[in-house]
This record gives sequence, structure tokens and C-alpha cells, in this order.
Amino acid sequence: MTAFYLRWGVVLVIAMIIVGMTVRDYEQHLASVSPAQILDDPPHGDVRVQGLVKAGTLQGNLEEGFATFALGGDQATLSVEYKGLPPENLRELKLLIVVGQWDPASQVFRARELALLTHYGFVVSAYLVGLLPLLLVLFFMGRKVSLLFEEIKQSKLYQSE
Amino acid sequence: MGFFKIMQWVVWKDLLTEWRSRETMSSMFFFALIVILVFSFSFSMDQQAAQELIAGIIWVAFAFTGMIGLGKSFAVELQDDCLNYLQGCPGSKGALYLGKVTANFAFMFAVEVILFPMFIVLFNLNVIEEFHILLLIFLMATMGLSAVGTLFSALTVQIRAREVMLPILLLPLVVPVMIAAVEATKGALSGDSFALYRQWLELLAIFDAVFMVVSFWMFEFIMDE
Amino acid sequence: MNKTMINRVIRKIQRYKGWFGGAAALCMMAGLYVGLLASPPDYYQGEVARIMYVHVPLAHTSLLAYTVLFGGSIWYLWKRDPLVDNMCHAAAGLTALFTLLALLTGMIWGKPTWNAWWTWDARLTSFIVLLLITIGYLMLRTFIDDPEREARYAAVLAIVGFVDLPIVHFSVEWWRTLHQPQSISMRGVSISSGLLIPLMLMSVGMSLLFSYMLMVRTQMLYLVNLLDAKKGRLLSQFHLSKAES
Amino acid sequence: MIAISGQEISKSYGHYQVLHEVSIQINQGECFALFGPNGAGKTTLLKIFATLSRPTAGQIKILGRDAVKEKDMVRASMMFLAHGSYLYDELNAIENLQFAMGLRHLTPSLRSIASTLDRVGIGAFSGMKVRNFSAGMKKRLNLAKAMLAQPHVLLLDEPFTALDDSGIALMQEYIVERVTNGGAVLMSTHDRDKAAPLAHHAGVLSQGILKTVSSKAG
Repeated sequence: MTAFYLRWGVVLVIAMIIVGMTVRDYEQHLASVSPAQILDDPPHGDVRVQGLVKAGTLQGNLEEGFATFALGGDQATLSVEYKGLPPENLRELKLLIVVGQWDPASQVFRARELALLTHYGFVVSAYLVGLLPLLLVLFFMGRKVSLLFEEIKQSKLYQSE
Repeated sequence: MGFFKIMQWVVWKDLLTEWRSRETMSSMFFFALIVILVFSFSFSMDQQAAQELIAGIIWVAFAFTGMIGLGKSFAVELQDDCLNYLQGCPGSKGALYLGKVTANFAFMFAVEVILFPMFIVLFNLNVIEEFHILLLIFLMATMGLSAVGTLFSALTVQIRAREVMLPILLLPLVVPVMIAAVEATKGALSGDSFALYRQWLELLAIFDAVFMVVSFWMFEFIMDE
Repeated sequence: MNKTMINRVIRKIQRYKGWFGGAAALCMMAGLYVGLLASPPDYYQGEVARIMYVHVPLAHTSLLAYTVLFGGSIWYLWKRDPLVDNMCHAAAGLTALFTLLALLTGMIWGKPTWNAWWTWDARLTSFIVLLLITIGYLMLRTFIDDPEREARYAAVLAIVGFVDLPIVHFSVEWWRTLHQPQSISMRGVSISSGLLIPLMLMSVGMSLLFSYMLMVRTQMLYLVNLLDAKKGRLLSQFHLSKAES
Repeated sequence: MIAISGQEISKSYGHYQVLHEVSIQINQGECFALFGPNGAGKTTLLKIFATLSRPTAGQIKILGRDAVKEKDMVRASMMFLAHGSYLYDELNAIENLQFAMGLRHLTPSLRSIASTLDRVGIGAFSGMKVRNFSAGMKKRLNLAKAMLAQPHVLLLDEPFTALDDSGIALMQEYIVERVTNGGAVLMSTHDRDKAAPLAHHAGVLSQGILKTVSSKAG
């Protein structure tokens, strides 16, 4: 039985490592900030900003991949200039993530990518729902088999025959 | 030739028994009648809503009615261990299967033909022109139900909780029959051209053919230890 | 020695099953790493598409499990080996488990992508029919006392169900195209090579995991039966000796 | 010639063994009586000989044919009368016989059916639904089936229960007739007094093991 628990311990540790790495990776690369944070503390390099496309502000030519709009957060609003592939999801009153750089000189956010709001809750729950039951079932089945082998070894049921 | 003789004997026995007791047909008939009444109370329907829903109602009523007939089909053999005698007889068990399918088909189809005028009256349907096509749909769908149903009747008869297990096992398997029968009936009742719902009759034909063969083959394993 | 009483195949499984478990763990961990960390998000669906790496392998594996059950059932009817029946029983339980999980993850994927938990699509419908068949199969087995008859009837049910599934699939497909041709399109994700690697890793890993679980479960069912029977026999002998004295 | 031969028949339900290597051999023109307490496996053994149940191990031959491989031939030459009397309530005595014979590919004439019914003492009730028959009458009707089918091998499970004295005499008479005509009879019973005078061999089955096979000169 010790070997059995040991094996499962190893599996558990490796699983924990993957979970930890995933969480860190998502925090580093996929976390988004609000427009207010950009204005308060202008960042350098690529950032992801999440906000709502304000009604009546969307202008430009979507087929050619150019648009300007105002991205509203809780407190502040950011003017965004988008240049890139023709966006599929750009509409007014839509929650979006814009990826690009903040230009402090012109006070415009130059976006080159638009991303949908990611439903991390769905991803996480799908992985948990999909994998945890398998592991639990396997753990209890494996434990039962080990116990049964022990029981057969200890019992004298078979030696009479 | 012995094969068809045995089939004939089984059909003769089932029909004669039924003629004398009228047990299966009458319980099927009254159950279906109650289902129809409950449905007509549950939906207060105008002509148009009736056109939409009636096909579904008809086949739900027929399927549940069929369950009663199928459940009784082999339960009768259980009295007095008749099933053991059937098992111990020489010859292919397929003949027994075909005999039972024929009898079950006859009961279900007879009940459907008696009940259908009630649907016409209670839900104000117009079927004069499409009657022969409706009859064909009823024939083929009932064939499919009784082909699988007879197998499952034999499968569930010797187990505990058989009244529950028959519908639990059978209904998921006859999903294609139900879909095809409902769609084809709907098409026929609304006066569509035959070409529009012909594919459903083809589906029924495929289902009937496949499951007659598979059930015929599997029946041996149910009856023979 | 007591070991000789245990079936040779069961002892073989005990010796070799670890390789399958280890390989499954390796494949799946690599798949998780590539799928969650080292692959780009899907162009259309974004990060949500990563659900695919767990959902699609689950769906594949449940079909694999039912195919194993089907093959095992034919094998049983042919050879009447009780161990094959244990394998079928194990495969049926796993089919139910994998199908249920595939349905659940599919629903979780469906909500953000099509904005609906459920649609009466051909694939979903045949999966729910598959779930109902396997649950019916497991229920049927609990309602029969004679183990030989239990095995035989269960095999028949598995075979009939296997033949039925494609017909269910086609009938629902026709039915769907008749009723809801547009609204929710079930367009699959376009598979680029970046997605393919983690998908393959997870699919292979899940299949290996299934074979490992099948081995463990077969062992479990066999050993439980064995112990029950021996205990029952001792018990009945005890009662008989009491009754005679 | 050997009519019934079972070699080392074992039967297990799962891992639970009901029969342990039972071997029986019955020649044509012989009757074998199987005694034993309840739950010893008598009915299981008879069902195996009747091809209603497969043995887990062992070989059965009926008139030289393998009972598993040549099931049809074996079944055609054999009849098993068990606890139940295999009758349909809604059919009358004649129809029940017709149906039972029909399934065995036999079509006895109405006259032979009538005379057989007379012989088993229920000729007066031949048009009556079996629903109204008593247990003894059903048993007699069942005996009539065996008389019509004239099987080479007859398997009887508790043949004397539910019968009155004249019924028992009838059954004994028929067994003797079958045996003298070269048939073979295997019966299980706990009624030693009624079976012993008929049997050429007798065995006691206990906890699935056949013990103390005794034989006497016929």
C-alpha cells in the first residue's frame, strides 16, 4: 500500500506544479488592466486593457482594419486607435480586451489586436470537471484493488484447495 | 418448412389467447384512450396548434401503449414456466422471435387503427387524402417498435423490476423511430408533398431492416443458455 | 500458494498495468503543459478553445470505450469467458463515466461559444443516448441474479445499442437540418498544427488512461466476485453443516 | 447403448460452484433416480441435461450426441418435465397439446390426442380451459405431452408431487413403459418409496457432489 500512496503522491505533486505554472503564466501574460490604471500609471510596452466600447464613439473603416473608439472603464475612458486585421467582434456596447501600446504623447492607445473577454471560469471548470472525476475514480479503484490483493494474501481462503 | 410451422404455431397461440382473454388489447386500448384524453385536456388547442403538436402526441401515446403490449408479450410465457418449454424445443429460436414479433405487431397495429379515428375526432384533423400514406407510416413505425421491443421484452422478462426496465432500455434505442414517425406523420397531416417527408420513411425502412436482422440474431442468445 | 487461484490474466495485468498508467500520466502531463501553457489561443474562440483539449479526448475515449464494450460483448457471446464479461462490465462503467464527462465539458464549452448550454445537435443527442444505454446496461446487470445470464443479456444489450447509435446520429442530423439550419452553427474549430499537438497528446494520453482504468476495474470486479463467492460459499457451508447437525 | 452420459459436470454461478464433477451414465432401458436434500443441485443438474443451462465444465452426451454442439438433435430426442407444467391458461387441454407438439414438429391426430387424454384420466375435461384445472390435472396433462411425444430420453423433476394415488400409479406405469420400450429416464425426487421400485440406479446428490451411486438388477 505504501508504494501505491507514493505513486499517487508523485502524480499529485506534478499536477500541482502544472497548476501553479499555469496560474503564474496567466497572471503574467493574460491579465488585463482597466483604462483608469493606464491613465494613472502609463506603462511601457504591450498591455491588455479591458473595457466597454462606448456608444456613438465607434468610427473608421472596419473592413480595412481601421477604427477609433472610446473604451470605457469604471472610472476613466480611453481613446483607442485600432489598426490591424479586420475585427470580427468590434461593436458598440461590447466588452472587449484591446492589446497594444499606450502613446503618452498623443494620449491615444494604439491597439493592434482585439481579444474577446476570456471566460477563465469556463476553462477552469471544464478542466476540473473533465479530469478530477477521472482521477478520483481511478484513485479509489486502484486503492480497492490493492486492498483486495492484500485481503487475498492474508486470508486462508485459498490454501485449502 | 419447420421454421414457418413453428412461427405459425406461436402466432396462432398468441392470437387465440388474446381472442379469449382480450387482456392485452383492452389494457392497451384503455391506456391509450386515457393518454389521449389527458393530452387533449393539457393543451387547449386551436386548429393550427393541433397541426404542430398532434403528430408528437399520437406517437407518444402509441409508444407508451406499445410498452404495455410488449411487456405482456413474454410475461405470459413466464406463468407456469412456459418459457422453459419454449427454450427446450428443438429448432431455431428465430422462429419464436418472428412469431412473437408478428403477434406484437398485430396487437399494436390493431390498437393504433382503432385509436386513430379518435384523434381525428378529438383534434379535428383532416386526413381523407393522405390516409394510405398514414397507414404506411403506422405500419413501418410499428414494425420497428415491435422488432426491437420483442427482443427487449424477452430480455427483461426474467429480471427483477422488469416493468421499469423495459421502457428504460427500449425508449432510448427507438429514438430514430420516434423522430421519423413524428416527422412523417406531421408531413402527411399537413398535406405536404410526399417527396418532402419521403426520407423519413426511408429511415424507418432502414431501421426496420437493421433491427429485424440484429434482433433475430440476438434472440438466440437470450433464449439459449 | 494462494496466488495460483487468481486468474493468470489478472496476474499479468497486475504485472504490466503500471506501464500503461505511467505512459498515460506522461502523455497527459505533456498534453496539459502544451495545451495550457505552450500553445497559442485559438483565433476565433480565444482562450476558451483550450477546453477542446479536455473535451475532445473525453469524447473520443468514450467512443473507444463503447467500441471495447461492443467487441468484448461479441467475444463473450462467442467464448463465454467470465473474465471477458468482467472486462465488458468494467468498460461499460467507464463508458458511462467518460460520456458523462464529455457531455459536461461540452456543455461548459457550449455556453461561452454558442451561448447555450445545450442544443439538440446530432452529436450531443447520440452522446446522451449513449449515456442512457450504458446506464441502462449497468442497471440491467444489477437486476439479474444469475451471473451467466447477467453477462449474456448485458452483451446482447451492448451489441444492439452499438448498432443503434449511428442510426440515432443520422436521424437527429436530418431532423436538425429540417428544423434549425442556422442560429447555432456547430462549426468545429479549425485545427491548426499548434492545436493539433496538444490535442493528439491528450487524446493518446486519455486512451492510455482508459486502458489503464479498464485494467484496474477489470481486476477489481474479478477480485470482488472471487472474494464474495468464497465468503458466500463458506457461509452456505456453515449454514448447511448447522442444518444437518 | 448409452442413452445419457454426463462426464465430470461442474456448474458455477460466477465463482460459486453448485455442481462438482458429477458423472452419470444411464443406458437405454434404464431409470436413474436422483435423491438429495433441497438445494443440493438436483434441478440444476436436470436443467443441464435438458440443455437449458450450460455446464461450466464437463461433457454431456445424449444418445451419443454432444448436448452443447448438437443441441437441436438432442432436444428433439428428449423431454423435460419440470416443476411448472408449461400450460397456457386460456387454451384448453387439446389446444395446449397441439401447441406443445407443434413446437416439436409433431402433429398428432385429434384421435390420438383424445385417447391420450382418456388414458391420463382427463378426457372428460378436454375442452375446458386449463385456467380451471387443478394442479393434479395439470400434471396429468403434462404427462400426456410426454406420452404423445414419446421421447427417447425423459427427464423428470419431482414427478410425483401434486399427484393423487391414481396419478402416481399412472406416472409410475408410464415410466416403466418408457423404460421397457428402450427409453431412458432420469428423475429427481425426494420420495424414495415411490421412486425406488422403478429405478435401476440411484444416486444421492449433496452439496453438488454425487455420492453413493447404487444399482440393483432391473
